[in-house]
Amino acid sequence: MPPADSPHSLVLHLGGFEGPLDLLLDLARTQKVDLASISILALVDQFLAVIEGATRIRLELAADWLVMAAWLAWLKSRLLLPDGAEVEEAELAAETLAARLRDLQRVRGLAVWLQARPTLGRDVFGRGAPEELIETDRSGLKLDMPGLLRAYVAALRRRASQRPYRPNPPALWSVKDALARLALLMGSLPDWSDLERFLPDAATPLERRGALASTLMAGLEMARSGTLRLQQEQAFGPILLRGTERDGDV
Amino acid sequence: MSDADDADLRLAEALIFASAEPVKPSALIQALSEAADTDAIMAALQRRYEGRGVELVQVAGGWQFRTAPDLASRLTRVILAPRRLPRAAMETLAIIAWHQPITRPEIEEIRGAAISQTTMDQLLEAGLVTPRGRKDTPGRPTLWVTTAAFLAQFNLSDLRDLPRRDDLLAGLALAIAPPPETG
Amino acid sequence: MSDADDADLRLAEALIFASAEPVKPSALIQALSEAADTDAIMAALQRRYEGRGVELVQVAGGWQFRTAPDLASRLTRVILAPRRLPRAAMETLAIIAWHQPITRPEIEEIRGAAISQTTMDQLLEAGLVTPRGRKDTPGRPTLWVTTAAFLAQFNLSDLRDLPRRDDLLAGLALAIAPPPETG
Repeated sequence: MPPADSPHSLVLHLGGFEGPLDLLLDLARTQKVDLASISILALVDQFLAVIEGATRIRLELAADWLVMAAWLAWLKSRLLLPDGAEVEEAELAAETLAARLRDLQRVRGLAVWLQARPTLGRDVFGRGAPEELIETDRSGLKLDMPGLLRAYVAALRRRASQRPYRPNPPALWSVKDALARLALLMGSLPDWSDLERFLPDAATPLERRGALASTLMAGLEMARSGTLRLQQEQAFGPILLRGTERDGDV
Repeated sequence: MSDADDADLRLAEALIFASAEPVKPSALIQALSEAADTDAIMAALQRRYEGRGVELVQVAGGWQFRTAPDLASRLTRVILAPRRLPRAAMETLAIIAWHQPITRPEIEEIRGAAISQTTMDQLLEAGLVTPRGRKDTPGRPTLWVTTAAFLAQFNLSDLRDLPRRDDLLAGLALAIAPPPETG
Repeated sequence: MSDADDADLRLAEALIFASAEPVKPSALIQALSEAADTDAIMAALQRRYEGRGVELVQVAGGWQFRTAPDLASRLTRVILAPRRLPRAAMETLAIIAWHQPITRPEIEEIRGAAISQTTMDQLLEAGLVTPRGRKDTPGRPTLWVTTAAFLAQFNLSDLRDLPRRDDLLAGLALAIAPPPETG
């Protein structure tokens, strides 16, 4: 870190500025010359010098700093031209820039003015132990928009800070499970049996429907490979099945 | 009373006024000037408040200001102490407000935490949310929305008056992008 | 002062003392007896506390007791004071205070720099600003205003207590460079 009075001190300080306008205003304020008579032209030179210095030591600059630098370079080139339409345009732009700096200066002034006020919680204090003489009416709700916003942002923050919450998937009867169960039960059944008799116990309707679907799939698979036969007498009627090893009995 | 004593008296007065807990004599001695006669100062301060709307009393081994007991009955009528919603209820309300209509599992997913029945009951009792219809997914979970009372509580004429999520979350948007799948 | 007046004075004193927030004149009128001259009573109460360790001030459109500002340094040795707001937050607050209601892009335009989420979070957390409605322009951006807590924190009774913008331009008149002499 070079000493504060080195030529680079301002450059190194760049990160402390809240954007190009902030830097411009600071340059204007730290002029040795009378603030009333400072010229935009001189200010532009200083700004460009600072930005050039900053880029030379490879300090990363935000894009809007460089946009402002380019714009100021344009402004300077126009102001240096002999009289003409372009100069008028540039003077107008310079006036606008000066007005914006004055606005920002006013805002700074208000911030300083506010800081100088006797501030609650810093210079002056309210009653530390306010009395709640109010047991009578607690029916109302104290709700305010900042509270709602804080709650929302806090909820989203919490989610962002943890792994996404995934509810446990319900344990659904897989086709593989159904194949195993069908193969096991097939031999013990004497004749055509309703497919539903092969279902495992299910706690919820969702689980039951899942098991029905996977058992049907398993039944179809086994019918295709010839280990069982399927039969349904009418649309949406009960689906019957039986093992093929009994075919010889018929 | 000397000027020095008066300065200490003012300081003791301010300190006891601003403290959340009764101020212990040891804390007073530490705060006041070294030469101060703490007992005399507290006696003088207590006399000052005698018969006033506020009195200086010794409680729990310390000094505290209290409103005069004879005024209690007239004061209680005036001060309302509306409840605040607990944090979990406030977060649930906020999520319903921005994401309605929304099911309870979806709220839990956004909060990243489960919602107790108490929390939902608090919102229902306050009339801030209400069920409206069911979602057409397995189990047909109830959908929740905010009520007109919600709008009135927050002084909104319309749900569109809620600040946009983007305005709230400029910096947060990246942070809540889903983490890359692992494994 | 009559006995009746003194009863009202005690009541007003207790009421304001008990409350953590500034007490609105409407609440005072409701609490005091019907014949009470609220203005006269408050003036008398304010005189009573003049020069004491605690004083009666008008902030955020109401009355509040606060410790005397000159005791700040001796009190903060005993009471922990919160950190100051950073400059970016103070400037953003100043812009909202003057230009409210104002959108975030408008604030950024005046500052000539983007506002970080941290800055808005600091102001929101301190309860100094709040969204109020949306601007009727494309995108309907959220409008921001200052809160009663803002007034209370900076000892303002009203937004009109803020200095006028022209009063704060401490000698920074930027002249435009004349075109260089030619020839």
